[in-house]
Amino acid sequence: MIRYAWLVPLFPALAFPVIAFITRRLRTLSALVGIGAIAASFVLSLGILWETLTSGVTMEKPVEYALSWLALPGAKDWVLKIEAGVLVDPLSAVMLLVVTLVALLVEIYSVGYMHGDPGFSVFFGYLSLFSASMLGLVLANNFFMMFFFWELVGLCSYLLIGFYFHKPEAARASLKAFVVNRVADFGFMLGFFYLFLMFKTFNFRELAEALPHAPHMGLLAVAATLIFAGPIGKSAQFPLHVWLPDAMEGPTPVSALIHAATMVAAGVYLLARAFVLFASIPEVSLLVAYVGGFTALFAATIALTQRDIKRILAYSTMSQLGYMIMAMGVGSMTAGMFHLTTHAIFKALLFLGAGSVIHALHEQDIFRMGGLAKDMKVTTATFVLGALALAGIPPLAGFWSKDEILLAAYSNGYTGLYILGTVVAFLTSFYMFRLIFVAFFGRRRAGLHGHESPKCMTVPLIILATLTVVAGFIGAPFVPHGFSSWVYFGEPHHLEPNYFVMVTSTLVAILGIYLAWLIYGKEVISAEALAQRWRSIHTVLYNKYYIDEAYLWFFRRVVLGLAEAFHWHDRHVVDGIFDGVGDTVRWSGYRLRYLHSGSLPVYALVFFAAVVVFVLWVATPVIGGIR
Amino acid sequence: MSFPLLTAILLAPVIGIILILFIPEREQLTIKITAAVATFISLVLSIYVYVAYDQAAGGLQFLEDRSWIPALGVNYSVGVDGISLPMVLLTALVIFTGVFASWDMTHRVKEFFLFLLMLVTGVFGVFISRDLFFFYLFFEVAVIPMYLLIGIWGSTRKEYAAMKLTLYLLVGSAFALIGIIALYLYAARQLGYLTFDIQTLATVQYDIAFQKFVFFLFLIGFGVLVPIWPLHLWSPDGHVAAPTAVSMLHAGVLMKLGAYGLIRVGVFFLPEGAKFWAPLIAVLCIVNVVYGAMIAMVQRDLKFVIGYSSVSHMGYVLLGIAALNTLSLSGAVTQMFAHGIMTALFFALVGNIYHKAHTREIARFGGLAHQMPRVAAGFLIGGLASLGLPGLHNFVAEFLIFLGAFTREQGLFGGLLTYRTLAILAILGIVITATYVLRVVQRTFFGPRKEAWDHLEDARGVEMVPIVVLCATLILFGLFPSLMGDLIYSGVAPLVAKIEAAGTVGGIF
Amino acid sequence: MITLNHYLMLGGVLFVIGLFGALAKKNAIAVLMGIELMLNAVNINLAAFNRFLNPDKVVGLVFAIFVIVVAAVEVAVGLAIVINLYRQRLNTSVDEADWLKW
Amino acid sequence: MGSTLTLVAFWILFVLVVASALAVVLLRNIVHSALYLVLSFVGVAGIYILLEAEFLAAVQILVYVGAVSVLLIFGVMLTRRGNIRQSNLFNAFSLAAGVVSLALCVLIILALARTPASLPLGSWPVDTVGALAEAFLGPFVVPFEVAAILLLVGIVGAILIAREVKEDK
Repeated sequence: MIRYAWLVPLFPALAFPVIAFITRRLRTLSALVGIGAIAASFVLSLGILWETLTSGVTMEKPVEYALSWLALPGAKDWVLKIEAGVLVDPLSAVMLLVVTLVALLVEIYSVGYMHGDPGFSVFFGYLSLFSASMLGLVLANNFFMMFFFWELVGLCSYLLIGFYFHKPEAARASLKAFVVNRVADFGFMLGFFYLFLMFKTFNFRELAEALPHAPHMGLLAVAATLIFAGPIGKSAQFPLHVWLPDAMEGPTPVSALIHAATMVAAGVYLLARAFVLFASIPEVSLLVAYVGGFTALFAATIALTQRDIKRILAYSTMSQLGYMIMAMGVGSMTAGMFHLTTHAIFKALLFLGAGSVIHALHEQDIFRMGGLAKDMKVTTATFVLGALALAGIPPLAGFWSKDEILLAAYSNGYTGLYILGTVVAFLTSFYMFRLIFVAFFGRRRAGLHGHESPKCMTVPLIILATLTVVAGFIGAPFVPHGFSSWVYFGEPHHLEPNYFVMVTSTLVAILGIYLAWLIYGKEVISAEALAQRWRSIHTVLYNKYYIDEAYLWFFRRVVLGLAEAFHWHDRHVVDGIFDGVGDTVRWSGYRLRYLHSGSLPVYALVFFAAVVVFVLWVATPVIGGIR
Repeated sequence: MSFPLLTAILLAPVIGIILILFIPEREQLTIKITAAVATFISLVLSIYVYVAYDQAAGGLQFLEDRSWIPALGVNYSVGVDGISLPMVLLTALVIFTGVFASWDMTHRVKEFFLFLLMLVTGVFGVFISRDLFFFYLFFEVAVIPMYLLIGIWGSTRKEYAAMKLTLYLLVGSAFALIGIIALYLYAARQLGYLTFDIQTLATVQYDIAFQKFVFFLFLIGFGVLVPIWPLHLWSPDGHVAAPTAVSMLHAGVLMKLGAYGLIRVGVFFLPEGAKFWAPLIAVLCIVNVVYGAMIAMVQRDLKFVIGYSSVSHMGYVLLGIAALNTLSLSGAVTQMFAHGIMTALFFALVGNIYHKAHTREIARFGGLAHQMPRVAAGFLIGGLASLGLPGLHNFVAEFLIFLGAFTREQGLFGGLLTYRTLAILAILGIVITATYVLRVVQRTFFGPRKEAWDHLEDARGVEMVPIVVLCATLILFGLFPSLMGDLIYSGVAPLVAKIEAAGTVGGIF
Repeated sequence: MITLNHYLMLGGVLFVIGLFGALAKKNAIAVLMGIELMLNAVNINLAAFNRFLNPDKVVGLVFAIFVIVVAAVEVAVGLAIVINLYRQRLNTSVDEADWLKW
Repeated sequence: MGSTLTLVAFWILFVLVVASALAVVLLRNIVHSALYLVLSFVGVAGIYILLEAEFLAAVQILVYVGAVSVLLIFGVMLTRRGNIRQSNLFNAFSLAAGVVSLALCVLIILALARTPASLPLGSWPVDTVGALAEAFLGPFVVPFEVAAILLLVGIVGAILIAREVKEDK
C-alpha cells in the first residue's frame, strides 16, 4: 500500500480537471466524481496507516521515494535538485487519514448543504483540488514540495472563501486571507532558503542528518524563526491571525474542512515535520511556545463576546491551534499532533453542526436563534457532544489530547504556560456553552423555527460524533501502543497519567459550563449588566483588539500612500526628466528655425561663404600659407 | 544539408505578408486566416525544433550559414541554443495567439496584419541570428512597425505613446549599435579579419577597460528595452496605447529582446564587464520590482496595472542576470518565457474586455465574473502566475532567480548591502504583487452583478484560443518544469562556465 | 608660352563672375545665367586639364559634354520652375521665393 | 600655330569672355544680359578651339549659343512684366555676394600664382571626334545612355512643371 501512496493526492487531483472540463453541467455526476475520488484516497490512506503500523515503518525508518522534478546539474556538483517525492511515516500516515476522512465526510455533507447552488459542480472541483493539495503537502518529502502544496492549499482557500464572490465581504475576505498568508509565506520561503544556503538540500531527512553539523547556529536560528512565520500565517497565530475569522464568509463545509480541520493544521504539521530543526534551538522553541500560548488566550478572550456562530467557532479554532503550537514549543510533538487529530474531528463536527443550523435558519447571529433543540434533535445532540469534547470533558476525544498538552507543559517545567492553558480551557468551555445555551436552548429570541437537515448532512454528523467519543482512546495514557508510540520525536515516550492535571482541567471545564448556564441558561446573572460593568474591556474584545483596524490603517495610509507617492514620482519626476529632454529639443528647434529664413539667395550665400572658409582652411597649408 | 527549419520559421510570416498584399482589403476574414495560418506554421515548426533539439549535446543547433557581404564579414547565419529556443517558442506562441486576439479588428485590417507579421519577423530574426549584423538588423525591423501599429491602431494618447516608445527604443538601439561596432572593430584588430559571427567574437579576449565601457553601452541599449529603471516609462505608456495583439507582442516578446541581448551579447562577450556592472543592475532591478509593483497598486486603468506589473516582473529577470550564477541565469531565462506568456494572456483578456466594454477603468467594473466567467478564470490564472503561485511556470522562474540571488555571496557598498538583502527585497515584491493583482481581480470580477455590463458576452469561439493556449502553456511548464529547465540549463551552462573562467572584477559599488 | 594656369585663371575668373551673378541677382533668369557661366568655367577647366595633364585620353572632354547635357536639362527644368513661379506670384524675384521657410 | 600667336589669341578671348560675362552680371536690362551671355559662350567656344577641342567647341556653339540662350530669352519673354530697363536688378545681398565672390577670386588667383605649372602641351589625338566616339560608345556607354534618359526625364519634367494648372482642380 505504501508503494501507492502517491496515488492518494492524485485521485482528487484528477477529479478537479474532470469536474471542471467534463462534468460541470452534470451536477450529480460532479459530486459523484469528487466523492468517489476522495473515497478512494480514504480507503488507500486506511491501508497505508494499517501497513505503516504493522510493517515496522517508524518515525526513524520512514519510506521515501522520489522523482526528479527540476535539476540543474552544474559543472562540478549539483547546483539544484528538486524532487517530487513521497515520505511515509506514521506522522504522515495519520495525517493522511485525518485529511481524507474529514474531506470525505465534508464532501458528502456538501451534497445537502450546497444543494441548489449554481456553483455546485465548481464547488466539488475546488474541494477536490484542495484535498489534492493538502494530501500532497502531507506526503511531501522536502521543503520545496511542501511549499509548493502549501501555496496551492492557500489558493484553494482563496477560491473557496471567495466562493460567493458576488458578496463583497467574501471577495474582500478571500483577498485578505491570501495576502496575509503571502506575508507569512514570504518568511517561510526565506527560511528554507537559509537552510538551502547552509545544507544545499531541501530534503527533510538529509536536513535532519546534516543539522548537527550546522556551520552557524545563529543562521540556523534565523532560518527556524523565518520558517515559523509560515505556521503563524497558515495556522492563524498572532499577529497574522486576522484572516481566519473573515474566512468564515465561505460556505460552511469549507470552513469545516479547510478553516478548522485540515488546512489551518498544515502549520502545525509543518512544525512537526521540521521538529528536529526547532528542537535543536531552544530559543526558537520558546518563541513558538509563547506565540502559541498567547494566541490561545487571545483568541479565547475574543470568542467570549462574538455573536456570529461561525466566528465563535473560528476564534475557538485559533485558540486550539494555539494549543497545538504551544505543544510543539514545549517539546511535545506527540501531544500537538494528537490534539490536531482529535480537534480535526470534533471541530469539523461543530462546524458542520453550525452549517446545519445555518442551512435551516439562514441566520448566523446566535442571539437571533434559540430553542433549536426542539427542532433539530440530531444536530443539537451532536453539536453538544462536540462542544463537550472541545471543552475537555472526559472521556471525549478533546479531553485526552488537551490534557496531554497541559501535561507536557506542566512536566517540562513551563508552569506559566500550564496555567495559561488551564485558563484557556475555562474560557473555552464558557464560550462554547454560552453558544449552546443561547442558540440551542432557551427561548426563541427572533421567532425563527428550524427543521432537521437531510440525511446526507446528518449522517456525517453522526459519524463524526461517534468518532469524537472513541478517537481519544487511541492516545489515552492507559492505552498501550497508542498514539504516542506511533508519532513521536526522539524516543517514543509515554507520559504517566497525572491525576492532578486531569482533575484540574476537568473541574475548570465544568466550572466554565456552570457559569455559562448561570448567565445564559438560567439567566440569574445578567449578561448586559456584566458588559456594562466592564464596558471598555467588552468593547475592546468585541472589536477584536482593533487589530484589523490597525492593519487597515497601515495598508490604506502607509502602503497606498507610499504607492501614490511613487506614482507621482514616476509620472512627474522621472517622466518629467525625460519629457523635459524632449521638450528642450523641441523648444530649441522652435527657436533655431528662424535661422532658416527660406530665402534662396541667403542659403546660396551661406553655402558659398562656407566653401570659401573651407577652402581657406584646407588650401592654406597646401599653397604654402599666407606669405 | 537538411531542411532549413529556422529560416522556414522566419519566412513563414514573410510569406504571410506577401500573400496578404495580394488579398483585397475588404476580404478581412481571408486576411485574418492567412495571418493565422502563417503564424501557425511558425508555431508548429518552433515546437518541432523545440522537441528535436538535442539537449544532451547542447550548444547551437540547426545551423545555417550563407555568406552575405563577405567584404564586411557579414553572414546570414542562424542557429538556436538553450537560451534562444525558449524565446523562439515564446514568440511563436504569442504571435499565434495574438492573431486570434485581434480577430475583432475591423479598421485597416490589411495593414495591421502586415505590420504585425513584419514585427514578428524581426523578433524571430533576433532570436535565431548568430550574426551580430543580422541581430541588429532584425532588432530594428522589430521596432519600426511598432510605431505604426501603436500610432494608427492604438488608444489613449496613442501618438504620444508611439513617439515616446520609438524614441526610447531608437536611442537605446543607438547605444547598442555603438557597442556592437566597438566589439566588431576590436575583434577585427585581434583576429586579423572582419567578422560579425557571435561565436567567433565570443572567443576574443577583450581587455577590462574596454569591457567596462562597452558593457555599459549595452546596459543602456538593451536596458531600455528590458526596461530598466529609470528608462522604463515608455513601456506602461506603450502598453496602454497599443492594440491588443501589439501589447501582447510588446510586453510578451519585445521586452525580452532587451534581456536576451543583455545575456547573449552583454554577458556572453563581456563577462568581466558584466561583473563590474552587476551591482548596479542588482540595485536598479530592485527599484524595478518594488517601485513598479507599488505603482501598479494605485493604477485605475487595467492596462496600466499590467504595464507596471511588467516593469516589476522584468526586474526579476534583471536580478537573475545580475546574480550571474547558474540558478539565477536559468531563472532569468525561464522568467523571460513565463512572463511573456503570462503578460500576453493578460493583455489578450484585457483587450477582450476593452473591446466589448469600451473602457478599462477598474472602478467602473465589478462583478464581471457573472457575465464573463471564462475571462475571469483566465485572468485569475494569469494573476496567480503573476504572483508566483506554484504549479504555474512563473513560480519556477521566480524561485530560481530568488534562490540564485540569495545564494550569491557578495557584498555591495562595502558590505552594507548584499545580494541576499536584495533577494529578500525582491521576494517582498511578490507580496506586493499578490496584493495588487488580487485587488484588481476582486474589484473587476468579484462583487455583485452589475446590470450595466449584462450586454457583455463571455469569450467564446476564436477568442478562447489565446486563453486556452496560454493558460495551458503556463500550467504545463509549471507542473513539469524540467521540460524547459533542462533545455535552458544546456544554454546557460556554457555561459556560466565563461563567467567563472573570467577574471575577478570588483563591482562598481 | 601658354600654360595650364592661363586657362585655369580664365576658368576661375569666369566662375567667380558667374557666382556673383547667381548670388547677387534678383531675377531668377539672371540667376540661371550666372549658373550657366559657372558651368562654362568648369568646362574650360575640364578641357584644359585634359589637354595638359592627360592628353592621351579624352576623358575630360567626355565629362565636359556630360556637363553640357546636364546644363541643358537644368536650364529647361529651371526655366519651367521659373515660369511656374511666375504664374503663381506674378514675378520672378528670388528674394520673395521663401517657401523653404519653416 | 605659333605660341605667341596662341597667347595673343588667348588674351583676346580672355578679355572677350570676362568682359561679356561681367556685362551679363552687371547690366540692368535682362535682354542685354542675355545677349552678352551669347557673346560669352562664343568666346568660350574659341577657347576650346585654342585647346584643340574642336568637337567641344561645336557642341558649345550648338547647345549653349543655339539652345540654352534661346531658351533663356524665351523665359525672359514669358515672364516679362514692368519696365524692361529695370528687369535685372541686384538683390539685397549683393554686397555680401560681392565679398564672398571676391574672396573666392583672390583665393583662386593666389592658388594659381603659387602653383608652378609649366607643363608642356603633350601629344593630342588628331582625331578627337573619333576618340570621343570611341570613349562614348566604349567605356562610357552606360553613362551615355543614362544621360540620354536624363534628357528625356528633364524634358518631361519641364513640361510637367510648366504646364498650366487647371483652376477647377
